[in-house]
Amino acid sequence: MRLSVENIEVSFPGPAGDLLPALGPISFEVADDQFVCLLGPSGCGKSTLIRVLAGLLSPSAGAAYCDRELIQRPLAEAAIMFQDTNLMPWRTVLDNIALPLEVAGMSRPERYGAVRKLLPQLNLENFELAYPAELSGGMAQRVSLGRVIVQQPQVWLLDEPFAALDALTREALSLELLRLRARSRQTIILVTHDINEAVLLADRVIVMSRRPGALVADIPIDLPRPRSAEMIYKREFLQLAKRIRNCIEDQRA
Amino acid sequence: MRLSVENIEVSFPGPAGDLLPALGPISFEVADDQFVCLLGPSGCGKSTLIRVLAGLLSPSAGAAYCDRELIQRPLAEAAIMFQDTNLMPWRTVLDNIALPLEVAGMSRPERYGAVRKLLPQLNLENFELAYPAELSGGMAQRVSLGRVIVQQPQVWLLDEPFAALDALTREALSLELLRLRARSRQTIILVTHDINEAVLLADRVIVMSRRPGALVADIPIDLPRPRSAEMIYKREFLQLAKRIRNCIEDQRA
Amino acid sequence: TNERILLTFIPNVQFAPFYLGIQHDVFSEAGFDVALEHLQEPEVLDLVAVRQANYGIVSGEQVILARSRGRDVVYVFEWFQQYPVALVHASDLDLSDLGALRGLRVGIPGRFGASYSGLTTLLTSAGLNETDIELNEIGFNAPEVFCLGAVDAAMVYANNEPLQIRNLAAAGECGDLDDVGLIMVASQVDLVSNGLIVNRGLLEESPAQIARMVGALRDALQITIDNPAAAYLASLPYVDTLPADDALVVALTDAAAQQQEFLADNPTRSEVAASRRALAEELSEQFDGAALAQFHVLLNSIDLWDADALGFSDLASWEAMRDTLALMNLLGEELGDLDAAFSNEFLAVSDE
Amino acid sequence: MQTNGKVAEFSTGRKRQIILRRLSPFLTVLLLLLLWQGVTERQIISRILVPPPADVYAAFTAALADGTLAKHTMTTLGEMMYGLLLGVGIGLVLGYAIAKAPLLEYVLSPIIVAFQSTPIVAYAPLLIIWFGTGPSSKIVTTAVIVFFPALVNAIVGIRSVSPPLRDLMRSLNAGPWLTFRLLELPSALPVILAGLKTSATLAVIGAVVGEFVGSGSGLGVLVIMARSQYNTPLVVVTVLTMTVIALSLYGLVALVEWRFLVWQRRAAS
Amino acid sequence: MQTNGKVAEFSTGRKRQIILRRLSPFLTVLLLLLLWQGVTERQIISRILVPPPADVYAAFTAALADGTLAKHTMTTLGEMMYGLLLGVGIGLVLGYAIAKAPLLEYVLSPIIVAFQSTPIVAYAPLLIIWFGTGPSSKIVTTAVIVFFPALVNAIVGIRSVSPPLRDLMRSLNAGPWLTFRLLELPSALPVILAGLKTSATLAVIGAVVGEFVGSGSGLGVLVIMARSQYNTPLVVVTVLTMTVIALSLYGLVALVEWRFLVWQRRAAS
Ligand SMILES: Nc1ncnc2c1ncn2[C@@H]1O[C@H](COP(=O)(O)OP(=O)(O)OP(=O)(O)O)[C@@H](O)[C@H]1O
Ligand SMILES: Nc1ncnc2c1ncn2[C@@H]1O[C@H](COP(=O)(O)OP(=O)(O)OP(=O)(O)O)[C@@H](O)[C@H]1O
Ligand SMILES: [Mg+2]
Ligand SMILES: [Mg+2]
Repeated sequence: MRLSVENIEVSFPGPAGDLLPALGPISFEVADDQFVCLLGPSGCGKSTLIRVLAGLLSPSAGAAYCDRELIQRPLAEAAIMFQDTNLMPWRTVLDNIALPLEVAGMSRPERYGAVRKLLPQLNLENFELAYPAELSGGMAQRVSLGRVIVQQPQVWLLDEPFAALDALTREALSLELLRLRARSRQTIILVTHDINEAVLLADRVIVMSRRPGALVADIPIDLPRPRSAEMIYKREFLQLAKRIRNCIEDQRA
Repeated sequence: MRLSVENIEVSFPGPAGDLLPALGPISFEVADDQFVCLLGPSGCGKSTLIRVLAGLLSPSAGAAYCDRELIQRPLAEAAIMFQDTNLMPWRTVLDNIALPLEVAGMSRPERYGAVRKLLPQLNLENFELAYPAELSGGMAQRVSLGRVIVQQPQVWLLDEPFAALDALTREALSLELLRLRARSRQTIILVTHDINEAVLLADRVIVMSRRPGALVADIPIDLPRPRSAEMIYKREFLQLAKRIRNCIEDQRA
Repeated sequence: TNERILLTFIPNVQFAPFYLGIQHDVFSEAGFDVALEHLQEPEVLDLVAVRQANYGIVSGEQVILARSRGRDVVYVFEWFQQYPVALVHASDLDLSDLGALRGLRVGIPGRFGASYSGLTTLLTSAGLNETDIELNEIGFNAPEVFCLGAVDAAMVYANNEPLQIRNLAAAGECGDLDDVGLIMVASQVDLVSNGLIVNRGLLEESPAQIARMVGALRDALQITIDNPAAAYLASLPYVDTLPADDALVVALTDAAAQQQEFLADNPTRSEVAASRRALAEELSEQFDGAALAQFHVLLNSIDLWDADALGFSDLASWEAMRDTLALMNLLGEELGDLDAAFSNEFLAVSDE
Repeated sequence: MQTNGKVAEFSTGRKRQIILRRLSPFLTVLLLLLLWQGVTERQIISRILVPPPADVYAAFTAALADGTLAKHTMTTLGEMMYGLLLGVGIGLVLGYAIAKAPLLEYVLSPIIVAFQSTPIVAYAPLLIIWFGTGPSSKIVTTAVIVFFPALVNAIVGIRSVSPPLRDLMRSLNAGPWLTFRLLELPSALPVILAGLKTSATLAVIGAVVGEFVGSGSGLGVLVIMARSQYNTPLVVVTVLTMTVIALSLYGLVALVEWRFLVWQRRAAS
Repeated sequence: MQTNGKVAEFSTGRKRQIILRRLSPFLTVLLLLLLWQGVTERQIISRILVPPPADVYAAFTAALADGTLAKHTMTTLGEMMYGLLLGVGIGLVLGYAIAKAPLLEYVLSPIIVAFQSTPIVAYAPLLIIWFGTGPSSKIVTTAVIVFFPALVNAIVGIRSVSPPLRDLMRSLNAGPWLTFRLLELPSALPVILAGLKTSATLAVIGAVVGEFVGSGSGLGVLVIMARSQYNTPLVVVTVLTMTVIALSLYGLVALVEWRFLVWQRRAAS
């Protein structure tokens, strides 16, 4: 699906009753089935943008569209992975991942079946009955990712999905993501702080400015697909990474 | 201060009433004023180890010592930064950072003064009156870091302190950490998933195995100090990073 | 000495003799510094039974019930000479033959207390059973419930509720009801009624003190009977809600002074009763029903108190009460001699 | 080997604790009984006011044998149950509504608080005339008193639901019913159950007080009848029956709590 | 410019909402008054049961003028306040203890529930013997009834404190008092305040019911005196006074809530 963001601005009420600009104005379009990585300094409005695209927050100005339709409420085709893991503490791993299926009205055996198929990929096989409080940070994040995968969405909105994961797991899961996408192409917007990760995964990297985040650079990544971890040491890769790093560092001033 | 970990094992009660090993057995010593980075796969017990060292969890077997004294309760000289930000939702940024000072009995003007001096370093100047729910993920993490810095501890136990931060902020804050430490040398144990970060900061990198985490490698980092971001491109640096990566990848089997 | 007298219910003009006794120094002249407390009847009895207080006012029925459960209290002064409970009904309902109660809806506070004993007595003397009528436990809400037609008749206190019902009817609030009829339980059987109780222990230790108290109470009661206006005025400080606008207070003050002069001539009992009725009529020309309601309650009460010799209770009334209670199956095992339940001897002693 | 030993030790320790917990209420009751016996034996309080256990036991068997106790208990139980259902039901529904539309609280609070704070004597005549002297007036008094704790705790419980989890449910396009069932109810459950504990124990009072106003049967009637007959042992029997009812209701809520809040216990340990 | 416009719009919208909220309880009261007037004017309910507002107003001014109302109100207020302090105080302390040592709940629940579910008539004689007919017996009845909601909500509130935040306080070597003041109290506050709302409205009932047992002054006495004289307007005045007291207490708790739970409102918006 095709996402477009037109002059979006978001402000939040501040402590004094005033309005604090948090995002924008920012505009861009994401073509059908594009994989876009969002980069930007902490607090620049990346999560806010994701929430607008998810239909959870209406912008103070401007508008977001999905396939030319105004996004006013959450879309059935989109799934969001929140920056904090946002699990239900009273549900086991199994039930947390199965939540979207339960909301969709799937029967218990069906949804447990679907989730159990997913657990090995997420490396959570032995933890289906654990509660969130009994998980490590990275495990909780994988549960949260599982909750998105299980929805088989057309549009993925991922807010720093791998932040709490070690390099190996991170790599494995991001390649898994590419593999899933290769089978049925989907639109993905992924927020990350890792430049290499962005270059490795994306068709396009968008770099945002400091708060309120505007568009600083929009860099197409024309590396061939399928991508693999070895590419990191290729010259084109390094160049792209360097270019992005420069865009970011230019804002230091 | 000198930390030592002797044959520590931690198990948690599992859903069936059985015991699940989560960590160890693991032993190592951290010399006075050493900076140690802990690396290891997700769920291997890094956070658990940090909690043992902080005196928040007694190990199922083995013991941890600080300056030869058994760690049985939290030490006054140590401060811990939790993996999740763990802020009090009813306190503003200012009051969250000031919490340790309030516990220590410092008067309000004094502690606010101390915290306000810290805010520019953390890039939180305009948010002292914001509540945690109004912060971005990275901002919350910086608040949480501020809460440790304000304690001026002898022993720093940092659990993925920069995970939610962009590259620039991350770099700035980790160099800030080195600077603080240069002035009065302290013992630091820092959990991270970023190999470059580990090499850049540490005197020594400890790599742990999969759950239950045992010691896989203990690699001294003999790069000269003071360190700076440019070192990343030096040969010695790359070699060390490579070596650590290999240690981690060896466990893939 | 400091002395608590435990009264029932709440401050009310019906307790005028006690208020007057304090206000007019009747108790203090007898050597008592009296404090009044209002409690529920069982509490009054139990506190006297365990000697937390020396004196209490309860109905005779309670004495028999409590004695049958091991509380050794003695009734030493009958205050209400007539059993105050009555059945109220619409005046167009002919109940001259009590058998006509059959099938009627009769309201009662509950299956306990004086109203229940009274109803049972009425039914018994009519040869009826409880199952012959439709009994409704309506709590202490008889005037409203009766007025709005939810029951055909109700057990009430003769000195209070009928008056309220008449007032409501006069105000046109009771539909087509114009007047009510009353059947006094006392008209069928003489049952022992409210009076002063003491603990057996006190009775044995200091009979003289009891005699003084009985004497004082009798004097206070007599003054109240003789001069209701004074008694009403004496009640004002105790019963906050008594109607007492300035005009009424002035009128009553005058009336009390006049009555004092009238009493100086030692009028007979019936002359005094006539003077009360005269006063009531005189006042009703000047004030409306609401303003006089509580004064009328006092006058009605006095009719139940008045007797040639105040304070005496006779064995027959005790026996009648005991039989009623036995019939109702309310008595415990320890029912001893009825003679031990009451005593008239202090009346004689205090005369001397 | 070492680990196995620990597992064993761990679970016997846990079992012993659970047994202790199960027994402790009974131990308390036993202790109270002994205390009671002692107090009456030594006449520390007059036996008129606190009859000895033996007398109470005798009164109990008598009341049981002639069916009095059963009859009155059934009446009160029935009134209580309907009252609880009605009061708690309305309380939870209204609490939910208020949590969603805070303005409602401001609009309704005068009425609600007035209801809760008015002693029943004040509207006893209305009660009898509208609801008669049958069970319905007691159902009303019970409902009125149990309503409030259910209400305020429902409000707080629903309001405390985590906003990010609300966002999650919204992002899944969950309707109000699913949001309630999957998010709001489990999240608010601990607080709502606390409200129900209060409601459960107040229910007995509500029914009994309703019976005081005017009633033919029920434990409230029995207690007044026994009291007016100075049959203190029967008073105690009746009161103990009320306590047992209240305790059972309380225990029921505690059981639900135990059953559904496993996760909270596990997180705290 | 645009942003400024929005700021203005935003804050007037907010202001209007706040004003609406402040007014709404009064609007409700006004509406009720109109309803009341209508009901009595058209005699939908007999004036015997529900006197018209004018009569009630007359009774009110009269009771105010001769000081009756003030006197009885002061008595009840005093009893209530002490009762609240005592009951809520013990409830919170015990609730805290139980939250910390769950075994205590099992040990104490029979006693606590028994206390809560026993109608006062049953132990009225003991109450009077031990506490007299003065204010202290009413303080006790009030304390008994307000105790329970404070207790159960304190238990749940303290139990729901986030375990990671407990770890944080432990890591700072905070003692029990600081942990309570800085973590447990603010965290449990919403739930505790819900308990206090229930307690606040029950307090009036507690004092009044205590007065029913035996007392010379207080609103409970006044309501019965008025009732026994069939002075329905005065009954209504007394009941309204109770309601106003309960509402004020409730309002006070709501105010504390409003003041201390800014963060929850901000997070929810
Ligand atoms: N609910 C809110 N109320 C008020 N301000 C908010 C709220 N949510 C976010 N903000 C503010 O909006 C700005 C952008 O926040 P956002 O979470 O989008 O940042 P981000 O780019 O995701 O940062 P990070 O990388 O640290 O997660 C921040 O300055 C934050 O303080
Ligand atoms: N309270 C608990 N109860 C039961 N199991 C727990 C608990 N805390 C942690 N564990 C288990 O202990 C293991 C180690 O957890 P820990 O949080 O130490 O991992 P970690 O190395 O920090 O991982 P990550 O990098 O993902 O944060 C995990 O398998 C986890 O499931
Ligand atoms: Mg973010
Ligand atoms: Mg961890």
